Amino acid sequence: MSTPTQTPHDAHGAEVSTGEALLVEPSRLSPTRRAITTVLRSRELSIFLVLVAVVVLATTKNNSFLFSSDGWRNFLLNPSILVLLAVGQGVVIITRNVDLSVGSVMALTAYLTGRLFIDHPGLPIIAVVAACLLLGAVLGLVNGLLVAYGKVPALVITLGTLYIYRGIMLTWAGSDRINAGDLPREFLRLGTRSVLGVPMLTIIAVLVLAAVGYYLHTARGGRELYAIGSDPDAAVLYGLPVRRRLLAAFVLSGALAGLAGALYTARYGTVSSSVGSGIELQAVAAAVIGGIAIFGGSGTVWGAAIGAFLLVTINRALPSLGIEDFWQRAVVGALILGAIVLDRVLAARQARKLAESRDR
Amino acid sequence: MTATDTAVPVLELRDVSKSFGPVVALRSGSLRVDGGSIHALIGENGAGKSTLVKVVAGVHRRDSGVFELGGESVDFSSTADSKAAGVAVIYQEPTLFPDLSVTENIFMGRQPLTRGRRIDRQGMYDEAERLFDRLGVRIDPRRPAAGLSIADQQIIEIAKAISLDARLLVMDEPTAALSGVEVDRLFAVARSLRDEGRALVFISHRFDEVFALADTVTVMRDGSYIDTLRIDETSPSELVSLMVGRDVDELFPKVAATIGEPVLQVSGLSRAGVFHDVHLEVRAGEIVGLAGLVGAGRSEVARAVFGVDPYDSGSVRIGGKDVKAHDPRAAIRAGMAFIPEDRRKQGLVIDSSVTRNVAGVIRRSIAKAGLLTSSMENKAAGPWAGRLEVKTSALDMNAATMSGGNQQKVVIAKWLATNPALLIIDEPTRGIDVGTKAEVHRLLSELAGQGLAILMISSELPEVLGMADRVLVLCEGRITAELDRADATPEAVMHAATHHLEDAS
Amino acid sequence: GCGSDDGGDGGSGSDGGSSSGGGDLSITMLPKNLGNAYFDTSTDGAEKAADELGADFEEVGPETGSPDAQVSYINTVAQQGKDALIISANDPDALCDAIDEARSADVKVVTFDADTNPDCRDLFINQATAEGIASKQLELIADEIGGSGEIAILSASANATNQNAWIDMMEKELADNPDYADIKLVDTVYGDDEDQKSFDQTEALLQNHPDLKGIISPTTVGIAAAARYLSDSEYKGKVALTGLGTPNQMREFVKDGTVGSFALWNPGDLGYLATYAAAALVDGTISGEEGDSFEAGELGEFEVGADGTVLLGEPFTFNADNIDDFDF
Amino acid sequence: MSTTTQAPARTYSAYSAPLWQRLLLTRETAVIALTAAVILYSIANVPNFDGPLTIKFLLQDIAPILLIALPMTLVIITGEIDLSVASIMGLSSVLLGVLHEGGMSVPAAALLALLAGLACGALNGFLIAYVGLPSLAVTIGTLALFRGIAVGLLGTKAITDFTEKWADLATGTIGETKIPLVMIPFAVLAIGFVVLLHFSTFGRGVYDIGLNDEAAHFTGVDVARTKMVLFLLSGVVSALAGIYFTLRFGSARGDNATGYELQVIAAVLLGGVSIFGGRGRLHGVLAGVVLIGVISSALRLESVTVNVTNIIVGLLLVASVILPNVLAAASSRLPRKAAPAAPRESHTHENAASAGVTTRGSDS
Ligand SMILES: Nc1ncnc2c1ncn2[C@@H]1O[C@H](COP(=O)(O)OP(=O)(O)OP(=O)(O)O)[C@@H](O)[C@H]1O
Ligand SMILES: Nc1ncnc2c1ncn2[C@@H]1O[C@H](COP(=O)(O)OP(=O)(O)OP(=O)(O)O)[C@@H](O)[C@H]1O
Ligand SMILES: [Mg+2]
Ligand SMILES: [Mg+2]
Repeated sequence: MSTPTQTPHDAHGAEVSTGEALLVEPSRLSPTRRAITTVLRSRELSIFLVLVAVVVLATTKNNSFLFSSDGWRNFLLNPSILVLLAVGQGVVIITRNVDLSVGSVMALTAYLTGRLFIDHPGLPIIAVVAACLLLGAVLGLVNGLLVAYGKVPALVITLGTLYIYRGIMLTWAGSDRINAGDLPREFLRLGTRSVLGVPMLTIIAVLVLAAVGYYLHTARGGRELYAIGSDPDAAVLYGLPVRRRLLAAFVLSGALAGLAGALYTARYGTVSSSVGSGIELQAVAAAVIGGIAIFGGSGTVWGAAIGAFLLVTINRALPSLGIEDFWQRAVVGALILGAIVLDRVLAARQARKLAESRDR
Repeated sequence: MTATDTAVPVLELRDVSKSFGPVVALRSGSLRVDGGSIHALIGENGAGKSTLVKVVAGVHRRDSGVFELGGESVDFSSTADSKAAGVAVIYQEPTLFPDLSVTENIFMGRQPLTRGRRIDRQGMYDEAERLFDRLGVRIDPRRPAAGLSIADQQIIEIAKAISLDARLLVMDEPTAALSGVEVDRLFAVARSLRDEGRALVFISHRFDEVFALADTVTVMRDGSYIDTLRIDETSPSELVSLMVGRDVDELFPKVAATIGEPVLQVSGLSRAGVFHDVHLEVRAGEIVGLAGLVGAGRSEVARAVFGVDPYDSGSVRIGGKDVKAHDPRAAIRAGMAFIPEDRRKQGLVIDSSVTRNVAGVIRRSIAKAGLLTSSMENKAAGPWAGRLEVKTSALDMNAATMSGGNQQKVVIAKWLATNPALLIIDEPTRGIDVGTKAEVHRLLSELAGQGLAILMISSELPEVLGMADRVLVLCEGRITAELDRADATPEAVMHAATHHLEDAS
Repeated sequence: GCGSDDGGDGGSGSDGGSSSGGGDLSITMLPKNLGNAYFDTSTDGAEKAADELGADFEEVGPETGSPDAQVSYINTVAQQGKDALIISANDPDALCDAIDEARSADVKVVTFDADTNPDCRDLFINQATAEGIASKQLELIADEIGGSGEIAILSASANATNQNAWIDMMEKELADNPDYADIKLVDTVYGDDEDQKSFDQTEALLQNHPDLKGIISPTTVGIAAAARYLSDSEYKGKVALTGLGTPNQMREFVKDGTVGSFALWNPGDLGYLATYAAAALVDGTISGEEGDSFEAGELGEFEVGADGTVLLGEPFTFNADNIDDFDF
Repeated sequence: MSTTTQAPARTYSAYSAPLWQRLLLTRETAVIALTAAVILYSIANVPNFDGPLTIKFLLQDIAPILLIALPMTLVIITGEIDLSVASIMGLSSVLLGVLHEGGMSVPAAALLALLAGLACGALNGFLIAYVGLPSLAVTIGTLALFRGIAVGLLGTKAITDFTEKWADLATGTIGETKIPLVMIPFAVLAIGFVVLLHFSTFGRGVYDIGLNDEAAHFTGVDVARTKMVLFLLSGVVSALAGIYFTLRFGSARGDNATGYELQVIAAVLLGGVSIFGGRGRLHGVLAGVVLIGVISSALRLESVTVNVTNIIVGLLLVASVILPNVLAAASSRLPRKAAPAAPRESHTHENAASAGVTTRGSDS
């Protein structure tokens, strides 16, 4: 279409651009209406409603599910550790990677917590937690370095470090294990204490969630994580600091798993060889249920956190709903499938709308 | 290289080389671009233009040679470095983030910030709208990049590059996917940038564009610098012979063929939102051109006919027999061959060998009882690759490392091997140099002469007019004109391609 | 002389007996899983016995307690041609093939803590009779809740042989014994001997049975997790807890009043006895027949009972008064 | 300008690298060599490794992984993944047990269990191939779902009373040899899969899909059907492995084979299959499975704890994917003539290389 360039456009003014047929026009919605539709259409809201439904159902069957001091506390407390992991996992998945080693990292730091308290009785709690964060970050850094510089998919690398880190933990621990009696009382109280009816662990998880969620939404670095996950090759061509961002994502995931390990010890008081085994898949599941696309680039950590809440709460609610707890896992599986099928249905509807808008 | 010899050039490359393993992509590339000028870079497929661009952009590091920016020697190790040094690049393949909004795509990594280093979203959207206004397009700045056509993607790339406010703007075939209107707007913007004193490098295989836009032109061949000429002191034929190293006889070697029975009959084909009530017929020995603006839905029609995409209603018949909808295998069995527009993504299994690609469709017929060995494939693929003179050092070479023209030949070879009755070819020469272009055209003509029915989609009007026996024009998914070779003038085609709306209402 | 002629293995068994009489004694211990305080204690006891006997001793085991993981280790013992294997079985039937294979490679197999089918091992060292354990726990819980109210059981896994046997006994005794007429067993849940699962199951129990008065957890992992849960919940002091636990795990909860008393045998003694029994089997002192007797170091003399079972003794009750006398 | 003006006879042999070279310098050869080395080392240095029982136990242990690795290789080559295999094993195990306990004969129950495996594969396949959902997410879901159904059906009980005859079949050996009987169906399946992947048009389609599924679709490969078939195969072979597992241990439990999916995937990746799809060969995968089996067997004989085995398997996995990249990067920094040392680069050989970018011989 090169030689005879008579523009139809010149004759009829800007409105008849060739783009008209193929581009969706700038939206004319007011900012508030746009914000409201965004929220209403969001995946986070729908999953949150499912959560509310589960809680309401379980509570009508059994009042103490929510309305007893323990019921309320457990509703908030139980998901906290998974929330931390899901937030870290969410960030990693947004970059189109995955971190399967979080369960093993958690096991290592949970044991480290106990070990530190046993070997250095006077150590302040904050120092121990910091040590866990640090160890987790270092383990995450190893993952990140291997992924970013080895040019190897994270699934393979973290599957390898899943074995390695747990192997190290078990070798280090030998046949030792940590009992509640080995740990200082205040540390154990951290695991169960509440402030204004909200457990400490939940407060920590929510603070972490808020910080990470805010960063992802409003900081350049956060947006770059999305860009990397959306198309890693384009991100390199674009000149984004891909390696640095990937390292950061894995370090964050590792550090949060480290924190989760310390909090696990505070909450459960004992550290056995099976701490956190299999929890990596739960963290991935929480992220997926919460609307983070498994191939990166979209979703929020808010969704991942709500996903984690839903997973844990469903587990707790099933017995109250009269379903044998053996069926819990089947329900969780059905939930994951439901979530991704729903995503697809919504996406197909959106695509159809785009097609219709072109037909006008 | 006369007028501005004294001033320091914005970009200077001398004897730059770059190899990928055994493949020498660039032997000695040289390029000198002054501020306030538009410099065209031309050369055959695989001449090393894109490689040169990628060296400038910091995607690749040169193996040797001089690379100076504004008189200072530079050595970029990433595209971030080149960006920081004021170089903006539009790559040959669009590089967008599909999940992010169009606006974020433009400003990624350098979003405007407000207090507390927060991203200023509103400011960003406003800025994007201003950019789109300048380019004269209407795109919702909030829509995701996913689902944009290649042309739209290219426009976003251009907006991105312009917004960088760079002193050097390099565009690697930005117009390959654009229609005349959009090309014009792009050129207007490019000229205004030049007038602001910036330097532009423009790569294209279309000479009319080169002559319309550029001030100087550098020719490359086989990875080496050949010559630099002022545009007003040269002619297309001179450039062609410099590029090819010989004279190209005829660009559209159309030979008359006897037109036979109808091979393809499409009637009432519709798909909501894409195309409506399409009727068309292609006869043996006939080349039917399908023209239209970008986004008119030509590719979609072709894809639906071949069964890659579904359609809502209508029928497709080959040799009088209905072909099952949405089933490429049925189409192949019926004798259709389809060369899609995006050869890297659709035409080739790009990371596979030439052999595997060429034998890709015919493997079912060369297999014995469904069983197949590599030597059977080699035996079948070798002659076809040879016949099209695919320039590769080995048949088991990865198709990914070949230049665009050679890749296109592999795709053609793979489909000719099926011995089809109908060939649908979408943008047969997109991004292909003149030399190879003429070869492709001669081949199409020859095939039609042998009785093959050909449906050819092209955005290059000269190509359509030069090759087709009959031209169908598509506008917004509807056929708005059917013109015989004699009636098919540029004006008639353009009218049909753009004036559908008024005619209908 | 070795008069072994136990059915199945016949000739090959007696050949083995005579040949291994002279050389070094090599014993492998295979607990349900590693990193479990209970088994660590029994391994310590076994090691002590092995030292006294001058035997080669080794502990191996899987990370998690599943039968298929144990099979690999049993196979390895067969390959290595060890003299004896001491094992706590994760499944009564699933291990039999592998054990048979080991026995046909002249390995004597002694089970302890959790038995397999009697016909696939040589000897089982029983920590206490099921009746003894069951009635002990009922006695303790009845005491704590004042003889009436709802109780529940938090067990290990649903196919844990010994736990199931005890639970059966408890159910029977609850039904039959008029002293327990007012006690109602409302639920049995399984924590799979995992801390977190047991912890969460405790929570579920309390939530689903608001009138619950007491919990019996006949497994050391379960009772510790349940105690942890109770100790800082609103139920502390209201819901009684007893079962089988180790003093080190439970000390804190006994002292803070969460748990009044609990029972256990000494797992160290269990390992010690199993090792002596294995040695006696290898050197032919016993063949596993009912009535055979052997000397078990500082524990004295033991006699093989019905079904090739050796009984360690009665369970012991730990409470605030005596708990500081123990360290395991 | 051009340096090479060749007017070559365009036959295939003029283009191709010698066959031996292409066969030898591959990732698969490296894995096989490493496996052989570890076996030889173990025979020489690990006490009792050369004993008569080793081969039997080794093969029995790795049999389920060998079996599942066959379809898993094809699935991963198409660029998908199936994390639900171990759960399907668990489900088929439970079904076998429950049906047998309900009075059905073992073969009839096994047949139904296989059908259930097929159904599981069909669910995966439908969602992935026809609905177009990402397999990683789908099979994480079905991993939980299938395991959940298994555990739900049987709780944490176990069913153990299987007829001796059938249990013996699972643990028996071929005649006087120490080769377990299960190797016979495995060998049949392995040959079938090798032919399917490497010597059939279907297999070519599998590779094409992994490299570029859109192009494969445009070339007439039925992408959806191919994926569906692979997930069906994966489901039914996993069920078969579950039945073997159940009969071998004589115990049907909901939690049978938990975590096997990661072992299978580790072995497949170790064997040289690219997680991105499009690359990998079956003999490498089988060597990968054997390698992991031999290492754990040898370490167990040395009484090394399973933790160390896990660390070694993890390190091997990481090293096996990192090393080729590191070698390639290192060799690209060397002067170019020395380049094709890395296995990855074995496709291009020196003669072809020197030709570089050729011009058409038009001026000659
Ligand atoms: N990453 C790579 N690895 C190996 N070879 C490459 C690579 N990139 C380019 N080449 C080779 O380098 C040569 C020059 O390619 P380049 O893309 O620069 O050509 P071009 O002039 O841009 O061609 P076109 O007009 O078709 O875009 C080609 O032969 C190509 O096969
Ligand atoms: N990836 C896509 N997603 C959604 N819609 C698309 C996509 N690509 C194209 N379309 C829409 O389909 C219609 C036809 O597109 P297309 O640009 O392929 O037409 P065409 O006539 O073949 O143009 P050309 O081949 O020159 O690019 C347009 O309305 C366009 O907006
Ligand atoms: Mg190019
Ligand atoms: Mg098109």
